[in-house]
This record gives sequence, structure tokens and C-alpha cells, in this order.
Amino acid sequence: MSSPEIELRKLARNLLERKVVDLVIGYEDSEAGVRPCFIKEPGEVEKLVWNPDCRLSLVRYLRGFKEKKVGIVAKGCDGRAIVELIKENQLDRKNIFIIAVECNGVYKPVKYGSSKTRRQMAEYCEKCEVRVSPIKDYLIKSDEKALEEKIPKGDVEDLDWLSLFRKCLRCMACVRSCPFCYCTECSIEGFKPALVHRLVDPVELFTFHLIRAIHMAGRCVECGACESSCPVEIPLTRLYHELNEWFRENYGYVPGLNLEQAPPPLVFKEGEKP
Amino acid sequence: MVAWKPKIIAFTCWCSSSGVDQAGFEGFKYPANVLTVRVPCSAIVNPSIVVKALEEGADAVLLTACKPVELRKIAPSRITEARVSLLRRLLKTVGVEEERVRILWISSNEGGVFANEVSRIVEETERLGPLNLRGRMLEQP
Amino acid sequence: MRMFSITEESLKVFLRELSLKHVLIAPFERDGYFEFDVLKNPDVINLNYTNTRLSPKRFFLPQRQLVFKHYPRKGFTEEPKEYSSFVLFGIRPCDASALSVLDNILLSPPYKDASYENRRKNAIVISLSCTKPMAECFCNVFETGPIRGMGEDLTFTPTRSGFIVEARTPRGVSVIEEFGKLFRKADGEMLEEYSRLISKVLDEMNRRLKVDKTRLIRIEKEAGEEFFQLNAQRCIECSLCSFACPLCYCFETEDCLEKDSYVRFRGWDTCISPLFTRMASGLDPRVTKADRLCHRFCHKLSRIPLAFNAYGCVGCGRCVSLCPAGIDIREVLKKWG
Amino acid sequence: MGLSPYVPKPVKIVRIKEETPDTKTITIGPKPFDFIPGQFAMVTVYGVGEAPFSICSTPSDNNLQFSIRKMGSVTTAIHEASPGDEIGVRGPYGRGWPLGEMRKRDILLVGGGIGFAPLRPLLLHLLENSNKYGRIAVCYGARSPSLLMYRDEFGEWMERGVELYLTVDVGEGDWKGNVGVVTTILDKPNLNKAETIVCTCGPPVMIKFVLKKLVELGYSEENIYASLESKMRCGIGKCGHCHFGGKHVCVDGPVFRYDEIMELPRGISPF
Repeated sequence: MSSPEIELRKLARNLLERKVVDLVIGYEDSEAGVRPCFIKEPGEVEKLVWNPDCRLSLVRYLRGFKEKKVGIVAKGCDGRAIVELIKENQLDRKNIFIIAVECNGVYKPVKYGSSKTRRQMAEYCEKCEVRVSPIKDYLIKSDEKALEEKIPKGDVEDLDWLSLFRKCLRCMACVRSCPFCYCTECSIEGFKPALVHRLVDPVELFTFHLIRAIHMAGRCVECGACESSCPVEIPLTRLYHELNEWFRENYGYVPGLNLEQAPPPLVFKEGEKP
Repeated sequence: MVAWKPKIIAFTCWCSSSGVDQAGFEGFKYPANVLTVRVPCSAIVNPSIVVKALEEGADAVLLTACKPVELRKIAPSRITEARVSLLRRLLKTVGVEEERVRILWISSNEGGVFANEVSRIVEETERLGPLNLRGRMLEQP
Repeated sequence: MRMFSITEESLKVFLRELSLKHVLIAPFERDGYFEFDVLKNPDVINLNYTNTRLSPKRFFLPQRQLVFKHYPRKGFTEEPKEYSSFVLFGIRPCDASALSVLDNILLSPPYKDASYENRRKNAIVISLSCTKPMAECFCNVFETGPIRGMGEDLTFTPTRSGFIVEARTPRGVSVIEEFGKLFRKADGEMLEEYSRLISKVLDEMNRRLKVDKTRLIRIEKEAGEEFFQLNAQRCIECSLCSFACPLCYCFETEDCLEKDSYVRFRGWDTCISPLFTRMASGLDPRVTKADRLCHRFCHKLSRIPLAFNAYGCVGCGRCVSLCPAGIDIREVLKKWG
Repeated sequence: MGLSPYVPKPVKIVRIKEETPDTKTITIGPKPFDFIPGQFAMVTVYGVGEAPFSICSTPSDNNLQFSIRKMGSVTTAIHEASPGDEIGVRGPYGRGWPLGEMRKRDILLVGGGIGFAPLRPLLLHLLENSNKYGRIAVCYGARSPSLLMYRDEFGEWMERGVELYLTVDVGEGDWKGNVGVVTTILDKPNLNKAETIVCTCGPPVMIKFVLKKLVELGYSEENIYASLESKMRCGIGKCGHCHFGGKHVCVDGPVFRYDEIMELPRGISPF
């Protein structure tokens, strides 16, 4: 057991015993792989784990506990997502105890029917520069070296996005796992006349992914929740990264770095250059 | 075989749509394959609608808007400009030519400008060829 | 005698001839995982694959298909009549068994699902046995594998000296007869190896997870709140489990307008969605996520058995591996099995 | 290949009658199939959608009638339709009321609001064959007098020997009858309780309290039936939407006996 894990469990026990938080959202290990767990009793803290398989962002679960005080295990990207959600008035900083863990990147999942069983670092972690959450109540330092295997950088241009979209099942795993998709009714679900129909028309997959990309632009913190839960492995983070680049180039805005800088779509100054 | 003609959807804001009307009054000729949709303001055109138009078979989408300098206080045209710029970046990323979405600054008295610009855009779209998203999304690898 | 054998070289010839005569659908690698698709060139078939990422149910129940087209001017309704025939080679026994369960459900009297029946009738299903089951697999629980499944026409089992072929249906026998020169009658030694293999792989799997499936009916009455509530907290309400499942058959319909006609499509639906049971009046028999999750498991393990006399799970393990939140049906099996 | 069971037959709307402010009874004809009272049919509005509705006309009628309350997209489209329009219909589906059991027995019908629709074909059928059955009593409640359906037929029913007891939750205008929920008038019919067959339909909450009250009053459990509702897409047990606890509402229902209702899982069961 690694020392961050010991520290995490000790902290969680402490928080729960002193009733600083009502519950701690963390990761546990199971036969089905590392998965989210919700610790309510101090006795359960031994379940908590921290390893490079903890890839699903836990921030999306915070919206289910709005009235409670919640401790959450947050990687760098998760912390950025919390920052961005606070700015969008979706979360209350007072109710969240951020247990920041220093992250050295997570593994790409090896799922059912993969032809390769070699473990690799996820591509989005390669680009990541924020290894520790920008806001935190406690910091757990890592003792591990960076992940052993890196993958070569690829260019976005060399992907055939249309053929990737064609594979999409529209299972909504990307939407539902995303920290930012908090709308109770998704704009692509409830419309009449429908932009995207309830049943999956392959042609509309293009529209679906582009609409989603537009909604993610300037907000996506590149946590990779969508990409890692996608059954057909569409590298969505790359697409959203490209749009974030547009925001950086035009407004100098990078989502989730601090609580002060307002997202550019919310403020619009006279004479500002788009 | 009938020669392929590009289909262009133009979302025109109220001010610029009177410019479009003026092009008609004053007898400026512009290609007939531009379908105009009048909207209250160019900033009401959600990028989702533009994407849907491309999916439904438009070869290019045109937004005509008031010149930002002519508007006081906040400029909705700036919002449109930013959105179109973002959308163009997105289209470029997924492999659709960014020239298929454009913005035109048309005042209510610029019928001639509109006719000239649209003719140029139709020509350029013809050079790009058909978009055929429907066919490309349905084809089997 | 329904047992035959074929050498690896002859199998290649068999596949090549098969792809010339029929539309051949077989597994191959694409973008880092295995997938079924129509193949022109049978050389890319990978016989050492584990299983395909997504189940082959889409060839029988497409994600979206036309139900009818109604022309109001002409006043008549048109429906798709015939579907093209194909050969599905290399399906794993669990997925093949899923087809036989689907037969039970969709072809049960008095009404038969016509489009499914037609597709099923026109398809030849050839399975490839699992000799090295994956970590997620639990087909031993429902006796749907790992060597012999239930819904296939032919079962190919790899052995040290080529493949043992078992013809499971008259249609399977006719396929063997069609390519008669490539197959030989299986000798005693091979038959022995076949039965040895069946018990060996099954033993191996039984050591991992052994569940009495007949006891699963209890889940209907005894399903405690707690377990489902715990998992419902995790569930992110995507529809991945249902879409990946080889026998999630529930469908939704949608009516659309076309130029001169009204059309209705049907396609996959998921019981995890809050819209699944909500009526227009706003009444919803299953309001909470825990209720819906409970239904998903109960439906597979006790409700389908009660209504259709077959189990609604074949133990392929797709939902276990693909679920982003790590919800595991094996925990249900262990708890109530 | 036979015709797919999911394809509706086009029929014309003959008549539309406004029943209550939010409910219309549409008559379509000629009827494409025979049915027993209590069964339902899937009604398609082309281009909009399909939904299940109880057939509310008598089986001997040449047309089919549906009483439809404006709720979602399909019902709204039906409300906007006019005579002569084409709609699709397929059926009949489900298990109807147990006519065989009712021979020579007293029968009590308990309805609430729109829930009287599946009871009307039964009532009309009983009246047409009144020599085969015992006494007939009806307890019918609605939220307000204007929401009572088939008001113009009440007189005719009573002339033909039906004991009709009405109640409303909130009285209005010149309402002189009983005010209160339907359970308050359940004790009024004086029937042979042990032998009477009770058929009930209405909102789940009403069914819950009616069933409780009926057992309290001494009606026998094996003689109580209720018609339930659920979302469904196929009507023939294939689409999975109405699969509750080993039973399909569309195939094993919509009419369930008391003990079957008690066995249904929480949610679909009114209890």
C-alpha cells in the first residue's frame, strides 16, 4: 500500500469522526475495477484506494449531494472542474472539502475485447500541466514516480473524426460522466422539433458531437471522464482541447485555474476583440 | 446530368435582411441557391442550428449581421462573430472546411454589397464541392 | 453423426469460400479492439480474439430500424419485407445463447416479432468456443458456454490439431454438406479431447464463480433496498449496459415525418433512463434510480425467467467491464445465487 | 412474411364528442377487430406517435370508441383532429374483464374519473345481456361534476336497471349529490357481497383505497378485479416497458385480480 493511500484513509477517518463532512466520495477497488465509493462511516475508510486506475471524475457525483457537506478525492483536473462549477453557481465551496491528491496521470482503461492488454498512460494526462487541484483543503503528496509508459504525441489533424463519430452508439456515457453536464434535461434530448432524435440516426451523430463540443468549449477541464467511459474509445478530450485552445488564444482563458477569472462568455466588454 | 449547385442557408438579422430586400429592389443579381431565413438578431442563431443546417444538407451557412461599429453599448454582432469563429475552429478540427460557415457584415442599405459578396461565396463554395455530410456519415468503412 | 473436424488450413479455405457465397460477418481488430463487421477479405479474421467489444445483437436487432412507412395520399402502409441473409462467423457461445433467449422472448406466441424472425431465419450462426475465458466472463453460471452455446448452427472448437465442429441444427448440417470436402468425420480421439475440454474449461470457470441460478428467482422478493441504493449512488444513468448487452431487447419507437410519408422507427431503449416508464400523465411506477437499477437486475435474473422460461443474462461480462461506474452484476449473483 | 404485428391499420375518425373539458370521445370505424370489454388498443397518430387506450364502446357496436384525456403529444394530436382524419389502430390486446366469472352474479363497477372508460364497454355489454347476469351497481366518482364522463347516458343506464351512485371530490354549481371520494359511497349498493364481482379502474391512489375498503366491507378477495395502466410501446409483450415482476401489463393485464395485484412489485402495484 502506498503512503498517499494511508494518508488518505487517515484523513477520511478523521474527517468523518469529527463530523467535518457527512460523507467522503473516493475510489474503492472491486472485481470490476476501481470504482467510486461513498463512505459514510469512519469504519469504512479502509475501502479507499488511490492508484493510477482512479480515472472517473468524482465531481459529477457532487450534484447529488447539494445539501450535504462532502469530502471529495480530487485530482488536478477534478479540482479545476470544481472551480469552474463554483463559478457557474452549481456548487457551494462551503459544502465541499477538497482532498487534493497529487496526480501523476492515470492509465487508459483496458476494456472488454481490447486487442492490446498493455497498460498505457492516458493521452490527456500527457498534456496535463495541473497535477494538483488549484483549490484544496488538504493536500496529499504523491510518492510515486510518473507512470512508466508514455505514448507518443499525436496530432489532432490525423484523426478521421467523421469515422470516429460513425462508431458512436450515443449511449450518453460521455454526457452522464461529465462533471459539466449538469442540465436536468439535456438540450439534445428534450427538443421538439428535435435537433437530435431520441433514436439514433447515424447522420445525427455528427450534430450530437458538435453540439456537445460547443457546449464544452471553454469549460472542459480535460479530465477525460468522457473518453475513458466511451465504449468505442472516441478521443473526445482531444476535440474539446482544440476548442479550449481557441479560448486561450483569443481570451487568454484556461478553465478552472482560479476562482477570480470569470469565464469569457459570461462577461463581454465593449470593444473587446473576439 | 444536372450540374451540382451549392445550397446555401443565410440567416439574416432584421437589419441586414432589409439590405437583402434592397438587393432585390434595386435589381442586383445574386445566385438563386441562397435561401434566406430571417431572424431577429444574428446572435440568436445558436451554433447548434448552424450544425444542424449543415447536417441537413446545406453546403454552406451564412450569417449576415449588423456591423459591430454601428451598434452602441454591447454588440451582439461581436457575440455572433465569436461564435462563428469558434464554430469554424471546431469544423476545421473535425475535417469540414471552415469556409462553409461565414459571417457577412451587411447594413440595411447595402444591397449591392450583399449581392456581390454572396456571388463570391457561392463561387467559392462551388470550388469546395458538395459537403454531403449525410452520405459521409452513412458510408461504411 | 454430427461431429466433424477441420484443419486450420481448410478453415481458411472454408472462410474464403463462405465469403464468396454469402455476406460474411466476422470479428476483426479495429482501433485497438475487436469488432464484428461485414468482411470482404476473410484473411483479417482474428481467430485468437477474446470477444468483441460490442455484442452482435445489432445484426438481428439494429439500433434503429424502420417499422413502417405510411403514405397518407395513397392511403397505404408499407413495411420492410425481406432482410438480406448473412453468415455470422466467430460469435462466442455466450452471444449465440443470447440469440436463443431472444428467440424465446421475441418469437413467443401469439405474436412474433416479424423483422427479428426474418433476420434470424436468414442468418447462419457459427460460434467459436472459448478455451481461455476472460476475467469478466461468468457464462458457466447460466450454462451458456464456454464451449457450447445454445443458439448456434455450428460450433467450432479449437484443439491442438485443428478444430472440432459440432453441427447443432439441420441448417448447420447442410452447411457441412455444402462444403463437404473440407470437413472430416471426427475420430474417437478428438471426441474425447472435446469432452475433456468442455469439463476442463468449465471447472476452471466454476472455481472463479459458482452460483446456483435457480435460486436467483428469490431476488424478486428478497431484493433489499440497501444493495441497490448503494449501486444507484454510483450509477451515472448512461445506457451503456443495455446497449452493450447481447440480449437487452427493450425497444422504443419514434414517429417522424418524411417528405410524403409518416414513418415509425424502433430502436434500442434502456430501462436505466428515467423516461423508460414515465407516462404522459407524469405518473411513473419507477421513480428512483435504485428502482430502475433493481428492475435491470430483477428483469434479467427473475422476471424474464418467470415470463419466458430463460435467463436474461448469458454471462458475457460486457456490462461489468464497460460500466464507467463499476456496477457489477456478479455481486448480485453472489448475493442471491 | 406475415404482416408485422407492430403495423397499425389506418381507419377514419367518424365522430368526436366532447365528454368533459379535457376529455374527448372519438369514434372510429368501421372497427377492424372484435374484442372483449376491458381490452385495449394501440392508437397511432401518424407522424406523432402511438399510445395504448382502453376501448370504451360496446363489443356489439360496429365502430370503436376511445375516451381520451389531453395529456401528452399523442393525445393532444387526437384532440386537434377532426372527423374524417386518418389514424392508425391495432389490437385488441390484453386480458379483458372476466366475463365468464360474472355469470349469474351481482356486479359492482367502481370508477374514478377517466378510469370509467374501460368499465363502460363492460357495463353496456352487461346491459345488453342482462338476463345472464345479476344486479348491476355502479359507483362513480370524479374530481368535480363537470369531469364526470358519459353524463348524458346516466339516465338511460338507470332506466335499464343500473343502481348508479355518483360522487365528486368538490361540488360545484347545482350539484346535489354526494361530495367525497369514491370510497365514501362504496357501502351504498346493497349486493350479495360474498358473491359479487367487483371491477374497478382509476388512478393508482384510488385503486389502492378502493381495494382496501372493498375488503373491509366484506367483498371476497378473489372476486375483485382492477385495471392498471403503464407505458407501453408494443402491446404484445415485446418492448419491455410494461414488464413488472414477471408479468406484462399488456399481456397478463391490464385487468388483474386482487391477489395478482398484491404480488406485483412496488411502483406498478398501487400498494
